[in-house]
Amino acid sequence: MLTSILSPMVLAFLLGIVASRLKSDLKYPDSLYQSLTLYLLIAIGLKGGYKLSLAAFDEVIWPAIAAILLCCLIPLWTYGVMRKAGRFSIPNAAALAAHYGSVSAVTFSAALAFHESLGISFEGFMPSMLAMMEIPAILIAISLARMNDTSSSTGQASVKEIARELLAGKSSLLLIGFVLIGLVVGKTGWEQVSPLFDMPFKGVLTLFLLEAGLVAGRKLSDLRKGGLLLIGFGIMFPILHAALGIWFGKMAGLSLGGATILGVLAGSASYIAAPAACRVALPEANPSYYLTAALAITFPFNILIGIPLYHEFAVYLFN
Amino acid sequence: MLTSILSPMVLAFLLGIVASRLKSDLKYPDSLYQSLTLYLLIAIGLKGGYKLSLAAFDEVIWPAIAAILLCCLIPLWTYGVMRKAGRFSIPNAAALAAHYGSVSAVTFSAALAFHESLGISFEGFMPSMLAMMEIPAILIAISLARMNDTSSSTGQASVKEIARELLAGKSSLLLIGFVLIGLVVGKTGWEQVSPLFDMPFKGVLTLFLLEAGLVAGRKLSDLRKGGLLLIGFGIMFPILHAALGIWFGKMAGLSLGGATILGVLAGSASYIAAPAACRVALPEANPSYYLTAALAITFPFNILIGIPLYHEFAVYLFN
Amino acid sequence: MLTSILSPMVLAFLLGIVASRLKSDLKYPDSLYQSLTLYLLIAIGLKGGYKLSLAAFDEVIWPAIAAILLCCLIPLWTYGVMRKAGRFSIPNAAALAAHYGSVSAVTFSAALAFHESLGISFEGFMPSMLAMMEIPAILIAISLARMNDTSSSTGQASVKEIARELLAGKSSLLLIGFVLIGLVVGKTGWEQVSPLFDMPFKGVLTLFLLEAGLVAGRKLSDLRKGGLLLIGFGIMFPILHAALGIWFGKMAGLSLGGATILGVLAGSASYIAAPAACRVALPEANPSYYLTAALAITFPFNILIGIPLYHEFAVYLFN
Amino acid sequence: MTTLMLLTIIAEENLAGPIEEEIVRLGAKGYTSSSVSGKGVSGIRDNQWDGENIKIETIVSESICKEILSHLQKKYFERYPMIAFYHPVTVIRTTQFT
Amino acid sequence: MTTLMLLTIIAEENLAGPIEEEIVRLGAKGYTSSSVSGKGVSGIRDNQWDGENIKIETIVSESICKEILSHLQKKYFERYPMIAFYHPVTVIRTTQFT
Amino acid sequence: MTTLMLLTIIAEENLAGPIEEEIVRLGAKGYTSSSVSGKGVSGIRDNQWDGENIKIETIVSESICKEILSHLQKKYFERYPMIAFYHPVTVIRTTQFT
Ligand SMILES: Nc1ncnc2c1ncn2[C@@H]1O[C@H](COP(=O)(O)O)[C@@H](O)[C@H]1O
Ligand SMILES: Nc1ncnc2c1ncn2[C@@H]1O[C@H](COP(=O)(O)O)[C@@H](O)[C@H]1O
Ligand SMILES: Nc1ncnc2c1ncn2[C@@H]1O[C@H](COP(=O)(O)O)[C@@H](O)[C@H]1O
Ligand code: NA
Ligand code: NA
Ligand code: NA
Repeated sequence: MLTSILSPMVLAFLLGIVASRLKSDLKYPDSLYQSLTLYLLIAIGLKGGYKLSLAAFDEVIWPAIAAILLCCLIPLWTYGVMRKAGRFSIPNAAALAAHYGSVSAVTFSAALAFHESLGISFEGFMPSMLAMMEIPAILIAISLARMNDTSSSTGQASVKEIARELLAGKSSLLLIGFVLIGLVVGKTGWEQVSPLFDMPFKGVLTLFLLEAGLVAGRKLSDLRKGGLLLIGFGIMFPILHAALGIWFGKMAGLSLGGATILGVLAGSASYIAAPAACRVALPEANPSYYLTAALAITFPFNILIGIPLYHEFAVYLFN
Repeated sequence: MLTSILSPMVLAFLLGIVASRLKSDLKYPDSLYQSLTLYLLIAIGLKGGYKLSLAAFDEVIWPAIAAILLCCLIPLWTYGVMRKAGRFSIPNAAALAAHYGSVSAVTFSAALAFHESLGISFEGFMPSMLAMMEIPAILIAISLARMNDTSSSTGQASVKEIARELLAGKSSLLLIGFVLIGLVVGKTGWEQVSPLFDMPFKGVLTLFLLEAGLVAGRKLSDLRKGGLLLIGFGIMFPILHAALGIWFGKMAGLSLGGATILGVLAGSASYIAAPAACRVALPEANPSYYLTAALAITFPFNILIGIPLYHEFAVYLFN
Repeated sequence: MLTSILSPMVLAFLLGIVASRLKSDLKYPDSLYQSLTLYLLIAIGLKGGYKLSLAAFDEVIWPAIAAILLCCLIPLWTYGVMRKAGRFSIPNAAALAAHYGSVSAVTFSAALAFHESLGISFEGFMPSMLAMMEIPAILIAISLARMNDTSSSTGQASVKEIARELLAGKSSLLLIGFVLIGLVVGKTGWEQVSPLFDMPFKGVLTLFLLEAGLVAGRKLSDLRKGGLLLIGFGIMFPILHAALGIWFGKMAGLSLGGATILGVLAGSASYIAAPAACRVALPEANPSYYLTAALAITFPFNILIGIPLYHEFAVYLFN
Repeated sequence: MTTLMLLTIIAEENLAGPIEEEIVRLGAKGYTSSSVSGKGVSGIRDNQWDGENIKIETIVSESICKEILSHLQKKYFERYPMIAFYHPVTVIRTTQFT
Repeated sequence: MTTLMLLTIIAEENLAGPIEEEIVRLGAKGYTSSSVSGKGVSGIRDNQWDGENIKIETIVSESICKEILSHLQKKYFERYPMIAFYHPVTVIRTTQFT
Repeated sequence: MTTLMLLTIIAEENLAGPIEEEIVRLGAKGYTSSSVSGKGVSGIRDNQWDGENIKIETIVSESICKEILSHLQKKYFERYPMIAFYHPVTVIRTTQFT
């Protein structure tokens, strides 16, 4: 267990938090951040597609249905809870629903690394679940805001327009595009590019997490604004969603490892696609809420405590 | 044959075109584009130089003469045809001649990958041909414009000045510089850096081609401006030049693979060195012509159809 | 010997100098430079920490004391000599003391590569010496300037503030942080990230040295301003400091290789942490002096002549 | 030499595409854009997570300047982090701008 | 529409943090920053080794503008590579700036 | 405090070197440059393939401003994608600029 927490990835994230608390001048150039993001999305997509090409259709179909169900239900219930229990405004509740309904590619990768280092096998096609789960929840959350907010002025983009934008948006385009490419190129193709997209993957993840830690560290100061409520939600939601995800995964016939990873996906909160979409479609929502919750609470919780916890839960459920 | 088209490189190019037609917000930061270019030029140069160090002088000399001849003849005849048949203005005809006379490092790399995946051997020193063929045609084309355009005002850079600038220009400097470094360092040196410059090469090429596809996709809208004529030239020239290149290659004693690659070089159009040179030396030339022709017509044609076609032609010629 | 000079790293540095003398337009985007720096610091730190985790405490303690001693003594004496013999102003003398007292990660890496290519073994924990030696000399030099410059106006940062800033500064934070991470993660952790941080290391160093050469080449024009004196100091100091370092290293029980590398550290001049610190804390110091000395004189001297020379001296001392 | 207005718009980076399109539609002959970071009433905007800003500058006649401003005010000002301001500049060739 | 001052400061990049903090402390409601390179009396500043510059722009009232300038002059001007200048601009919503 | 001219030149990025050299030769004491993208009569310039733009700003006296402009007009304006404009700004220390 400790080996997984004491991985270079997790420690780099902690170092990033420390650096930002020390007010270090360490800063990634924007284009490095963007390049790392491109790399991770392409690498996850390609490997997922390649592994998917090795799987049989009826192995994949039930997990896929489970994944889609999860990311349609989570934003609905999250929105409701945030409005009622959290007393958040419509845009804020919708933005939080978008973040918790969507998924985090980096948390996902940390879960893969966790399983690999403990030697627990899982279905190779899981990255294609990640690709499917990124967009729907964001669309649903934005539609919820549109339907409930009658005061909203003219000139707003229609949900259809937003759907088009999200699907053509860089993260889903890269994920879906490279899953397809991975599917098509087969073993020969995969081996041509795996020295770039597979072998150094965990190293790149380490670099990315250092930067994530830097931003999360800065967001810690915003925790007060959100208050205890936000901290509570930011820990409770991932636990509930992960449990749900593991249960769905088991029902869909996934292995112990696969179900845990589906749980991690359900329990993770997006911070690449969702914040960008919310800035444009829900500009009235306050980034101090959704970014702080997703990046400074849920993300470290999942990385440090969540993943091992979900694994324990899965072991319990599968026995 | 299909394996070569269905490579991650080619598919990434197509994905880039699709993304740009969908008006995706996918965009490479400028510095990533520049870094990828630096990497490709250094990697091609180093490997070419290292392989050249393993070759005997009289193996190399005739192919080198053939390469130089090709890139002196092509701009002359291209310029003439563009002026007469194409009715292009002097600067436009010269810019097109510069692009088609010079060579494309990425098309070259795609040809190498094609041969490797089909298991066809070729001379290892071919990258040094690439290095030799990049500059001369650009100089010749610019001189043609200078000689024919008597109206040109004072204050223009002299051809000599431009020659100096092109030779000190980043692409030829890196190519020539690293061919020399590769020549000198030998096996020990090469093995120190091959984990960066050799193994991930095709992966980096995939990244570069995704970006090339994004730009080519945008240029497709300019196709109309150039009209059918430009499309015709953009397909006819590479076929003719490639056939000529393969024939020259055979005469110079190259193997089937080597001759095909020389053909690909002859048939390819530059889009790193030539556009930059033309923007400065031939600012009156219209980028919608030369960039569209080189990047949106000739480049995809070569990648998708040209390379396999030239291979067939070479097989025919060598039997 | 020649193999070490004819390495891709050293030749890339020379190519950079040539390119800048030819006024080439070759230029690294800022963010590539920053990314390469990040990479080198992280990679050096991680590997050093991992290797340190394999070493016994009493193996390390004496070399560590030797290293700290060296970087406290060097700035004191360098400052004195620069003031007296060099007649430099207080800020200039202090800035030069900061640069020569601190260390160069790239010179260090070149020394490692030299030893590896000659098959000479050295202590794996040497990178942790690098991490320890980066900051103290800069602090001492800045304090010297503060103590001696009574005219300095109000509003200046206190030395304590500067100490905090330097320790939280990106280079020491990354070096120290990743030494600790390397210490903790052990073999499993190290192997997860070594495909990114170990295997391509020399290739990345080659890229970095090309850029260093570009800047060094431009600084060569400033040599005249500094004059013969600066050239003399820029060669004499590294030789003296390296000899001292090798001697200290031998006394501390290091092997031939380890002592040589400690000598190289002592003899090297910083050009990542020190220039940035001096620009802020000693703005009256003239970069044409300290950058020219460190980058255009001492650095190439160490890379081309120094390292082999120090090796010879160590062989002599150890027999 | 004529005097025209240099209108500067600083806004959420994701609005770059639409705003550029709209100012051209409203009569601007060109524009110049660059990435900037900043801070304002809606907080800090200096990293890719919180989002950064785009600065769009366009040289236009005073009347087009006002039209663009009133368009921006209606469509974006209330909802997005954004500022706009203008001042007169002297240009050489008027033909390039109007 | 009101007229305020657009104050531009170009300085050594490492001073970005302190200067941004100080202009806000002196009354600016926001600022916009970008990386620039340049050349001046203290030489060329166009690479990471010699250091580059930051350009900080802030829209403020004339009185705050002068206060910021006198602060910068006291604290930095003599010692660091740096320039500052200002000119009037017309803004739409005064409330965002003062 | 004195009033000088802030001259802004936006041009094809490859002209940065020559233009910077020439404005210094014509009397500018310094300049500040940054990478920008844009669109004008010669089309879009927002990627490395089509080329991008450089924005060069220099603070000079009115007479030097006019000299630089007439030089640019003769040497570059007809042939290259390029614009230039200027407006007065107030600076603190005149010595740094003239
Ligand atoms: N007073 C100001 N001076 C300069 N730039 C400003 C100012 N206020 C806001 N900005 C810029 O406009 C962006 C959006 O402003 P706001 O809507 O106030 O958050 C900020 O991120 C800054 O880049
Ligand atoms: N006359 C000028 N016009 C525009 N920018 C200038 C001028 N002088 C100096 N600068 C900028 O201010 C920075 C510092 O100037 P200096 O203190 O003169 O070295 C330079 O690196 C330039 O970016
Ligand atoms: N009206 C304008 N406003 C602002 N920038 C412009 C304008 N027109 C042109 N530019 C800039 O100047 C560059 C060259 O303009 P042009 O020569 O018109 O293509 C463009 O790429 C823009 O960056
Ligand atoms: Na989720
Ligand atoms: Na060609
Ligand atoms: Na030293």
